[in-house]
Amino acid sequence: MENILQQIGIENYIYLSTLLFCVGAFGVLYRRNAIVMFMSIEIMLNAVNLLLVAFSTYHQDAAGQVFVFFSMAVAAAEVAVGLAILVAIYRNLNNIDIDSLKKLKG
Amino acid sequence: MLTTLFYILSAITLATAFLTILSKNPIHSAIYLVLCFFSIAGHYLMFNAQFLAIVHIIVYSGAIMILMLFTIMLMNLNKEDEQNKSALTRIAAVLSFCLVAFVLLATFVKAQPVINEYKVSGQDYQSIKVLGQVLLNEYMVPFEFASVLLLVSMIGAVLLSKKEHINS
Amino acid sequence: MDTKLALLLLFAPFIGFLINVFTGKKLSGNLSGIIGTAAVAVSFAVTLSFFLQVSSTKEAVMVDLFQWMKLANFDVHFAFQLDQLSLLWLMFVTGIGTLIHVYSISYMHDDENIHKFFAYLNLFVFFMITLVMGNNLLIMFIGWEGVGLCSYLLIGFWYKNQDYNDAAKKAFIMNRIGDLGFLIGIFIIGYLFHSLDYTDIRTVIETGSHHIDPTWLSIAALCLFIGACGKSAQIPLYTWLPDAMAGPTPVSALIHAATMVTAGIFMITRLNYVFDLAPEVQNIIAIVGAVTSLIAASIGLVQNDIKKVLAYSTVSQLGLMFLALGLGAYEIAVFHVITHAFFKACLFLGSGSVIHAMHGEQDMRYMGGLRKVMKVTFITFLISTLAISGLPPFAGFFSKDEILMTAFHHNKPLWVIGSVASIMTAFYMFRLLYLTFYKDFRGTEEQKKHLHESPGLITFPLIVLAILAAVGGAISLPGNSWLNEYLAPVITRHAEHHHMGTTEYMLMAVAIVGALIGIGLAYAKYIKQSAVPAQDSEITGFAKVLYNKFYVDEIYTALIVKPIYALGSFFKNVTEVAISGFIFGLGKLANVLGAEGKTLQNGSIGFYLFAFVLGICSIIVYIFLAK
Amino acid sequence: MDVLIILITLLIGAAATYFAGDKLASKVATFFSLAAFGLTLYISYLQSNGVEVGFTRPWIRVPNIQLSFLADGLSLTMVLLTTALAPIIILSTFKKVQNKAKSFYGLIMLMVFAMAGTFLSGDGLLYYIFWELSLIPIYFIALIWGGGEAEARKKDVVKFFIYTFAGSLFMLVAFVYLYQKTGSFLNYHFLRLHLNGTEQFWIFFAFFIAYAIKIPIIPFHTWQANVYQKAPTAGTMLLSGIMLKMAIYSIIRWQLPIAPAPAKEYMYPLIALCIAGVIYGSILALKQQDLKKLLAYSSLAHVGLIAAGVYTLTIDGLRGAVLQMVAHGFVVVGLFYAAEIIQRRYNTTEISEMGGIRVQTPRFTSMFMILVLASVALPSTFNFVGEFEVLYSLAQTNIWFAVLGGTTIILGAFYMLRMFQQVMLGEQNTKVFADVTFGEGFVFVLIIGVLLFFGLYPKPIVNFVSPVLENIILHINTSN
Repeated sequence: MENILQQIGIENYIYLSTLLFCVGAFGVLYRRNAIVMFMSIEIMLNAVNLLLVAFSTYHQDAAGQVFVFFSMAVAAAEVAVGLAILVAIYRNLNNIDIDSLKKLKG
Repeated sequence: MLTTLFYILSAITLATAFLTILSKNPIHSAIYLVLCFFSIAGHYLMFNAQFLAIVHIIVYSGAIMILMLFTIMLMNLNKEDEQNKSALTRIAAVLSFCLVAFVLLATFVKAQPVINEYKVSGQDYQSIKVLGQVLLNEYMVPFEFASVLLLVSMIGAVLLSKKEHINS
Repeated sequence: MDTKLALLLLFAPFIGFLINVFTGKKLSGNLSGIIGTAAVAVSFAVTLSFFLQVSSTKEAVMVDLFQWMKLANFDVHFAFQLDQLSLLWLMFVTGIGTLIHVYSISYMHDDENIHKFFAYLNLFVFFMITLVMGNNLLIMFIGWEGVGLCSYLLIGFWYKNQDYNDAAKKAFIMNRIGDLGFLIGIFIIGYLFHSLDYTDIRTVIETGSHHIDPTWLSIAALCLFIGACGKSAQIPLYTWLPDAMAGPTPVSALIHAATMVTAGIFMITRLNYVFDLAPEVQNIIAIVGAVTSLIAASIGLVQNDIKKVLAYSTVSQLGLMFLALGLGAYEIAVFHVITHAFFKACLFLGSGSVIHAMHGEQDMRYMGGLRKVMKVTFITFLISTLAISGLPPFAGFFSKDEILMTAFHHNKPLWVIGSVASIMTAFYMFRLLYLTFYKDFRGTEEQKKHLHESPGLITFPLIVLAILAAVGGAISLPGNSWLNEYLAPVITRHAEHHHMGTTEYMLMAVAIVGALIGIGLAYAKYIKQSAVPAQDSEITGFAKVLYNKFYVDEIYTALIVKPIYALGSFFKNVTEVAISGFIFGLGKLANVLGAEGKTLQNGSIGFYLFAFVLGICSIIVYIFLAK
Repeated sequence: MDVLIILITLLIGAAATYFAGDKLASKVATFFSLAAFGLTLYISYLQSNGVEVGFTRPWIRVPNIQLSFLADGLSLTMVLLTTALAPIIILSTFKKVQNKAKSFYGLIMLMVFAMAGTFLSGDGLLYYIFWELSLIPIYFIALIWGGGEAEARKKDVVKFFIYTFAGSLFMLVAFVYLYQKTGSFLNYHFLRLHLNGTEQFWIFFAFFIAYAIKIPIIPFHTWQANVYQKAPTAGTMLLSGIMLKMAIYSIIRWQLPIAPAPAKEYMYPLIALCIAGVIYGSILALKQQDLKKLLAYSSLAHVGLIAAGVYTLTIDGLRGAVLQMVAHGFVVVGLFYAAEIIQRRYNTTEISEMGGIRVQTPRFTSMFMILVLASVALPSTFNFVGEFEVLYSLAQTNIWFAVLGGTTIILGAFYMLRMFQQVMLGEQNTKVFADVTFGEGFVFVLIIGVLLFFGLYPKPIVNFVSPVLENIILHINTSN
């Protein structure tokens, strides 16, 4: 079984996931819509997942992929709760613009 | 051939990720994100991690994104009515993006990682069978915790989205 | 037996003080006066018996009571010593003290606080006895500060007048400046000799049992001399004494003429073996004494307050005594102390008698012609004036002449200064006499009607003192000095015996002629020309400088008191504010930081996310890139 | 019988005072404070006859804190001072209507308890607990029963509390460090420790900050004058009479033996700082318009001299400081009591509004005068004995220290006599001033009696404290 990394090189995956991660971070900072921010977070999570898989292959070890499963589980849980919170907020405020959520101040 | 495929997939991944963020309509964002996830699944396939790719598509595209779409529709957000952030914030966001990218890449470059020769052990390490064994032997406890986490989040989600009757 | 008697000598005045303090209000004025007088008289009687005993046995009486202080290298005991020197001092302290107590019974008769007056006087005598009797420097210091306290209490006796209180305060504080010097001197002595007992110090010096650093010894002597300057009103600490005349006249006579102010001379004589080892300090003492004598005499020339003249005269005479001390002629200084005590006490009491008759008027410009109504006062005053002016055969002549003679043999310029001061003394004393007792009365008619001779209780001490002033010189006649022999055991190095040759007789003649010149000038001006000193505003030229006492008080105020107050204002308004501002500024800073930090927590998730990203970047940079 | 009984008596006294109710509180407090004084005397008597009255028992295993009470001459002298002043302070508040009397007297007793505990503790943490405990009652006493405007008072008292508390935390840090090294908080374990120069330096200055604020040494004194002025007189007496002695005692007991090297190395700057405080306080006292503030600054000057004596590291300096502490405790209580009496009658502490009191009050004047004279250290008063030894120790260190420190006898006389003149002398005041009552006079006579007796016969105290101080000096000199 051939290893795809022999052809592409792990560094390319690192660059890719770094960029993807940055795009996710950018999205979080750029948008006001809470749902889109959620999506950006998913992008960041996926960037990490991708890198985990790449290293799993690099080391020829299953542990990396197992971590991805856990990461997915966490992501799923997070989305479920997060969306529930958003729905609750929406019910009260009638929008989910994070700039209007300023109650949490000292 | 594979290299080309990698670049194409990477381009799609990054482009859709950007489009997710930049498109004004949340529905469009969601759709771009689904595309993004599919391309990532493509990467997984290139690693020969078929099971992971399938799970990825099922969980992300199938479950998470559908959930999001439902939420969007529930909230009636399928309009392009989101006000933009102030110009200053957006510039700051772009700058932060550049900064994070620069810092991370610079770190990687500066670290000068010694990349060993890519080995091929020949062992099976990513079939469903092996993964299942690893998951349920070595990672038994975290696995159980993950299940508890999911259960808790389910309960939490249900409770949170229940209508409150304080006022009535 | 000796111990009990010594304690009786010491505590009799103290018991008098206690009686007058606690029961004085219920006693009549006369009774408290009698108690006070009796207390001192008892001391005098005991002193007399000791005096006779010690004169014959030539053995000092030592009394050791108990340990007082304990220091690393020596202990200090409550211990007393009655030797020739202390007994001599006690004789005139208690003797003149008794006379002045008698005088005060009549003089203070009308005062509402007479019992307090006697209480303070008794307390003063008690402390004076402590000062003289102590067998170490620290006991002397108790008395030293104690007499200063009594001086404070008595100067400010009429406490309703804040000027008098100021004078009292000034006296106390100036004395304390000297006391600090004294204390430092005690420290060095203690450090050098490992003891403060006179006998121990003397033994160490005489046997040379351990090495004494001469530099430190000189510094110690200088510090002790500063102490003496404060108590005995020498330059630069003399200005309190003229102001101290605010007190009742008997106080001026007892404390500020006869006894307390001679404490400095007593101390130096007591420690003569220490001062003998510090010739530089002796020079300083001689010069300070001579200069003080001259300056005080020159100020005395133009003063119009009868007591002020006497006060400056006291300073001047004390200066002469210090001159003698500085020349190493301790016996002569003691001799002058004694004669001075007689005639100066007499003069003060006489002026008190005059003031009594004048109903409190002290300005000589409003007196005159009193000789006709106050015969006894006049005659005693005249005898004392002759004595202080240095005319034979009165007491002052012998003592003053001895001082000048010693000065002539050691240091001619000092002799010149001393002689000039003596001529001035003769002048201003006769000026005083003429203005007060001669010519016609210049006061109001009201005062004239009430002029009267003072009662017997006042004139009796005057007569006794005048007799002493007349014949007191007999204790140390030139060539045949009882005093020198008597004091021989306590003084280690004796003044060389002046052979009475031609030079000596010449010097005597010069002194007499000088005194006569001074008297003649006064006679010419105040009897022949009938001059009366000008009013304050009309005084001009150098006389004005003299009249204003060389502006020394003003200079001290400008140089010392004002800067201290200015420093106080500076500390209060600048330093205190700055320090508390800084300290409490730290507290305020925390407040401000909190208030500012609070606004960072503005609730905007976007802002938090930015902060978060930047924070992560910083951490990564710090961990991975900063090296 | 051991020293614990003193503390127990005081603690029970505090509780009993509180539960006795407003009417009986003052009497119960007097009774218990007198009882404590009697017990202290008895225990001191036992101690001087060689009976071991201190003890060390295990208390808390982790961290290792022991119930350790040192009862040597030094501690017992300070406890004697505390328990002797306590009844005097309580007596001084009689005749004055107190609201919430039970809390007032209860807090006083609690504070006396804490201060006695501080003097007796032989375990660092126990000591620290007592040290901080003493701060709490005085905070409430000053806050609730103080004078002046409520807002300003609150501000000053809170400042005082935070300031001194913050200083003490440095001390706690030092203790924790020492605990790390020894595994125990016991005083004699600390003494056996061999610390290097740097460690000693930091420990010394951690202690120094705590003590310099409490004493106070300039420039840490800014809390003092305001609190003295605003606290009720009983509180001021507790503060100036006893509490600041805690700090000087602690220097002798804890700071110097644990970290002697910096004390030797920085001896000159430390003494210079203390003496600067003497002159600074004296000159500031000259400018004060408020009687209590004047006394506060005079106190600053005096404790500066005491601290200077301690830092000379000579037996004379330490002994003089201890004697001076006791003497100053009595004098300052007496002086504040005089200020309190004037304040009760004239309802002010402004010096400019006084004057001409002497005409009306011969007895009060005499007593006040004696206290003033004691405060300026006239020989034959107790203060002179202490001041002489302290100045002598300074002279041994450097003659100029003695000269500069000695200016206190000039400046002290200056401001005290000036104050006395302005307050007491002059023409009769139009306002009536009743002479002291029997009770008031009794308090004065007690204080003056102590001052004169020990001024002439200080031997009992000297003999009681000297062995301890000699040991401490020996320890300092033998450690490198």
